[in-house]
Order: sequence, then structure tokens, then C-alpha cells
Amino acid sequence: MNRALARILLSLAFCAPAAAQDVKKEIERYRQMVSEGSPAELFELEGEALWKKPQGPRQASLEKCDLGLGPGVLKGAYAALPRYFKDADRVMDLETRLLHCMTTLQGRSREEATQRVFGNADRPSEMESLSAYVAAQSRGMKMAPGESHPKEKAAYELGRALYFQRAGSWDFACTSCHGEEGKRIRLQELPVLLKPENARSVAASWPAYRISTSGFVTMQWRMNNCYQQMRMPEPAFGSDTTVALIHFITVTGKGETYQGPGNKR
Amino acid sequence: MQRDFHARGQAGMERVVQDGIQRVCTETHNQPPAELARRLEADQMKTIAFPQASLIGDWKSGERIAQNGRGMQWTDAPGTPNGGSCYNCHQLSPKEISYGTIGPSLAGFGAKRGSGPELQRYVYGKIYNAKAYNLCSQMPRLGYSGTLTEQQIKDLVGLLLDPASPVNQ
Amino acid sequence: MKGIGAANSAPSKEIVIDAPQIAENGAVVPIEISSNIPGTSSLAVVLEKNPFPLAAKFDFMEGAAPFVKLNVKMAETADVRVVATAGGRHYSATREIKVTIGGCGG
Amino acid sequence: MAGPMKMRATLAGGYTEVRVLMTHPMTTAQSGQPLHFIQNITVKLNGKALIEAEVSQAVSRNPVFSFRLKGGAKGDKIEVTWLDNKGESNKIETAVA
Repeated sequence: MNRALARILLSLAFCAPAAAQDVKKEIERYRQMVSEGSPAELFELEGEALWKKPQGPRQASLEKCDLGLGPGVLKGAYAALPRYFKDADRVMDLETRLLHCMTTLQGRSREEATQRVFGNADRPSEMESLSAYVAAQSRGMKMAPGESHPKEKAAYELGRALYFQRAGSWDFACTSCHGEEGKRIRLQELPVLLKPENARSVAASWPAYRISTSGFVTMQWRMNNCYQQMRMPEPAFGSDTTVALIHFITVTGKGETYQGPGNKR
Repeated sequence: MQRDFHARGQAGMERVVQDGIQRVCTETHNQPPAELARRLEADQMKTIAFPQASLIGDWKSGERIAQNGRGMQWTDAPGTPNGGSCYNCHQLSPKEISYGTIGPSLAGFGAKRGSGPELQRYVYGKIYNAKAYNLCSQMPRLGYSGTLTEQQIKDLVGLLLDPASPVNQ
Repeated sequence: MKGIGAANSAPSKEIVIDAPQIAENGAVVPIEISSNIPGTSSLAVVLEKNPFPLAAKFDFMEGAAPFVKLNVKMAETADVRVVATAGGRHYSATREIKVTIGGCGG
Repeated sequence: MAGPMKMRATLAGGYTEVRVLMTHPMTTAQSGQPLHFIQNITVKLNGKALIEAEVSQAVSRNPVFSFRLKGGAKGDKIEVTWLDNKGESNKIETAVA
């Protein structure tokens, strides 16, 4: 396409009100091209090394960590999370469970293991790389979080209630942004996570590489960052609040084939 | 929630405690009974401090405030001026292609409606405390919450109503 | 810039630049480039508004196709210019990419 | 210490498509951090260099490149090396699938 023509098309795309559809189409094309060239797999490699690396006072690796399907079973484990764990007597998502294994198998303190759960582009966190590795081992499998145990049911109900809970300086709830179909913030479309048709692709693509920060992001991070933008205080890593929301979203999106780690804005 | 959250930066634990409006809107999924809504909206109206004289400030400053999505988060340094996050949810200047759609488009707002004193008052009040006009509005109470100053809100009124503002081109 | 011959290049429609018209994030702008000019021995990507405009230059020996896909950084809306060298001559094509703000900005 | 690399080389209609991922910060002079970026990349097929690239700090962090080599057969050896402005380097090898 020559430059003059490109300019005419651009001026049409950005000035004419009818062209909003074109902007949307181009943004979708951008995301498609970015996901084809995503470095997400690099984090899986890093995570695999960390999974096998002896750490903590016991100099143990995580290779015997029971993610729900038995010690060391990785295949399909992520697709069955969050779920109730008898040994901890609570519902856990992937990161909460990894933290559990770090404290029980490796003998690390909770303080030390959660000191830096969210990394950055220069230095991804251990939790992020491990999440990438473990989640990738469920690729192609159907998302089927636990739903039968009373505590799993309670976590779902709590998550749903929290989704509507308005608070903070700006009176926000999850529904403020993710409550109505077809809405967006800036150019980012906002899935209504109360609806299976929206929650499915979310459940099937997290954790993910985040283009805007060149880092890897997890669901615990997503909850933390939403509360930050809701102008709330900070939720604790692996708290009942964040696990319940993650459980609620994953159960709502169950049945989708896991395709992550994905790519986010 | 008290157990699961902790204060960080400027975001104190008082923020997890719901006020009356937040509670009513949570419990009713943002569909409060009409009578209750009217009463509580009237209460909110009383919180708005309308300045004397013209409410139309500098639209250029207003555009910067509208573009700025920072402020009030635990990552934001207290003391630095907050943004209004307006473009996150509204279309304003038609030149900006990256705008949200949670709120209605405000492109051409003043060009369609004029800039008279009544309208100035409405726009100022709506930005200061949106809940005075629609109890369970998703829009933050930007003046009431201490997010924006009187001058900043005037500048946003300018952005919407000043005939020279890009919003009205 | 001198070394790649951008200044004295002839416009060519045989250079294909496949890129989105709008990039949601300037930190990652995907660009796929190729040349149908016979004997293309190099392709260079020039980002016209960047502080260091020459983003990358690829030399293709016999056995490699003049094709590459990469991600570049762009601070603002600008023209992307691709300069192809074939038989000692320089050819170029440009394409504008608009860089926008993606999310909450907070 | 250089971070991991990943590469795939697949036959696709008469050419070999090579996709390579590199872990690298690619920091710019503007970022306030020390300038640190990959400068040279070489793609070899069975030991013979087919593509030589000079790269700048304008390439995105954690670079991903796709190249196309004419022909190629299953089992051919592809090797990609990079060298950065601090003299660090890394290399990955894979067989065409």
C-alpha cells in the first residue's frame, strides 16, 4: 500500500465515527501478531529449572509437590485448580499451593517465600516462572476446577459476592468494569466474568505474558492489580479473598480447553 | 476483608469499610428502591461545594487531567496531583482514539448543549459527586473522595463546555 | 543510516511490510517484512522518529529468504521504513504505525 | 549470565521456518538503566551462516525472530547465536522437524 493511500485510510479510520469498527479490527490484528511472537515460552523454561532446583533449609526441590493429582504429577494439575486440599483444609489456587509446597517441602518460611511474588521484566518472580511451567503442562486439557467439596462451594459463593462488593475511594466493585457486556477501558475490552461465554477464554489463557510490561503475570497478580486500580488497600497473597475470586472466575469458565500461558495487553 | 487486606501506601484500611451508599448499591446490585435512592441522592447533593463565580477553567489543563489515569492507588505518591481517569471510560476529544465506553460519549458535549450557568453547575456537580445524580452510578465521586481539587474540576468543566476545547470541535 | 542507503533509495512496491496500523503498545510492535526484488541481499528496518532510527539490518546469504518477523519499540506514531538492497541498489517502502495508550494508564 | 533461548524449525512448503526466542532486557539509553542490548545475530544451517543481523536497542525486550531458509530437510541442523554490547552471548541448536 502506498503512503498516500495509507494516510487516507488512516484519516478515515480515526476521524469518521463509523470507523470505530476498523480501529477494533486493527487492534485485534495487533494482538494476533503479538501473540504469534510471544516470549511466554521462555518463562516456562525458567520455571522448569526452578521446579527442579533444591532450595530452602531442606534443600529440596518442588518435584514432589502435590498439586492435587498426587506428588509430582504435573500433567493436568493446573486444569483441576483451584480445588480443596485436605492437608491444608482450604481451597487453593496454583500459586497458593506452590507456596504451601515451598513451606512444607522446602522448609521455607511464608515470609521469605512471599517476599517477592510479583516480579518485573528485569527479574521475573519465582512464582511467575513456576506458574508458567506448571500451567503449560495442562495445555490441551479441559478446565475442571473443584466444585463438590463444601469449602469449594463456599469459595465460589464468596467469590461471587466479592465480585459485586463496592468499596474503596472510588466506590468500585469488579462489576464497575466487568459488569456490562461490550464495554471497554481505553481500548481494552472487559469480559463480564459472571458469564461463562466470557469467563471461558479467561480461564483458558491465564497466567500470561504481559506485553505492556514485558513480564509474566499470574491470576494472583491480576486480583492484586485490580484491587490496586479499585483504589483499595492491598489483598494478601493467597488470601481467601483472592482465592475465592479466582475460583469463582475459573468455575464460571470451566469446560474450556486450556491454551495458555497466553498473552495480555 | 479486614483479615485479608492490609494498608499499603496511601490506601488505608478505612477504604475496605463500606459507606451507606456502597452498601445499598452492593446489596441491591445497583438497583436501589426509588424512594431510598432519592433520599440518599439528596444527602449526596449536600456534599457538593459549588464555588462562586465562573465554573469554566482551563480546558488544556482539563485535557491533561482527563488523560491521566493515576491517583489514589497504593502505588501513587500522595501529594502529587491526581488524574481524573476520564478517557478510561468516556470519549471526549474526538482526536483521542483510545477511549473507554463504560460511560457515555462526551464528544461534542458543550457544542450540543451550550455552556450556560445551569449546565456549568450540573457538570461541576456531576464530577464532584456523581452519586448525587444517580445513586449507584459507576462513576467515582471525584471531588467528594478528595481525588480532584476545585480547580481541577473547573478545568474539566472547561474541557467539556469551552467552545475552544477539542471536545467541542 | 548512510550505510544502508536509505537516502538514495527508490520506492518499491516489491517490499512487503505486514504490520498492524495501530499498535496498542509501543514497547512491542510486530513487523513482518519481505522483499520480492530478485537478488535481495539485505533488509533494514528504520523507525523514523526513534532516537536510534536503525532498528535492525539483516544480511541474507544464498539459501536464506529475504524475510524476517520481529518486534520493535516505537515511542510514538511514526513511519516505519524498510530498505532493501539488491544488486548494489537500494529500494524502500514505508508504512505508518499509530501507537496508542492501551489500558487504565495507572 | 544469559537467560534461556528457545527455537523451533519446521518445514513449510519449500522452506524452513525458524522461530527463535531470546531472553534479553534490550534496555535503551532512555530507560535510565545501563545500555544493554543484543548487537549481532547469526543463523546457521548445517554450520554455514545464512543470515547475519545487526540489531539495535529498538528491538523489543525478549526478542522473537522468524526467519525463512530456502529448502532444508528434516534433521538439518539450525544454530542461532547472539552477541550483546557487553560481550555476553548465547547459542541454541535444533534439528529441522
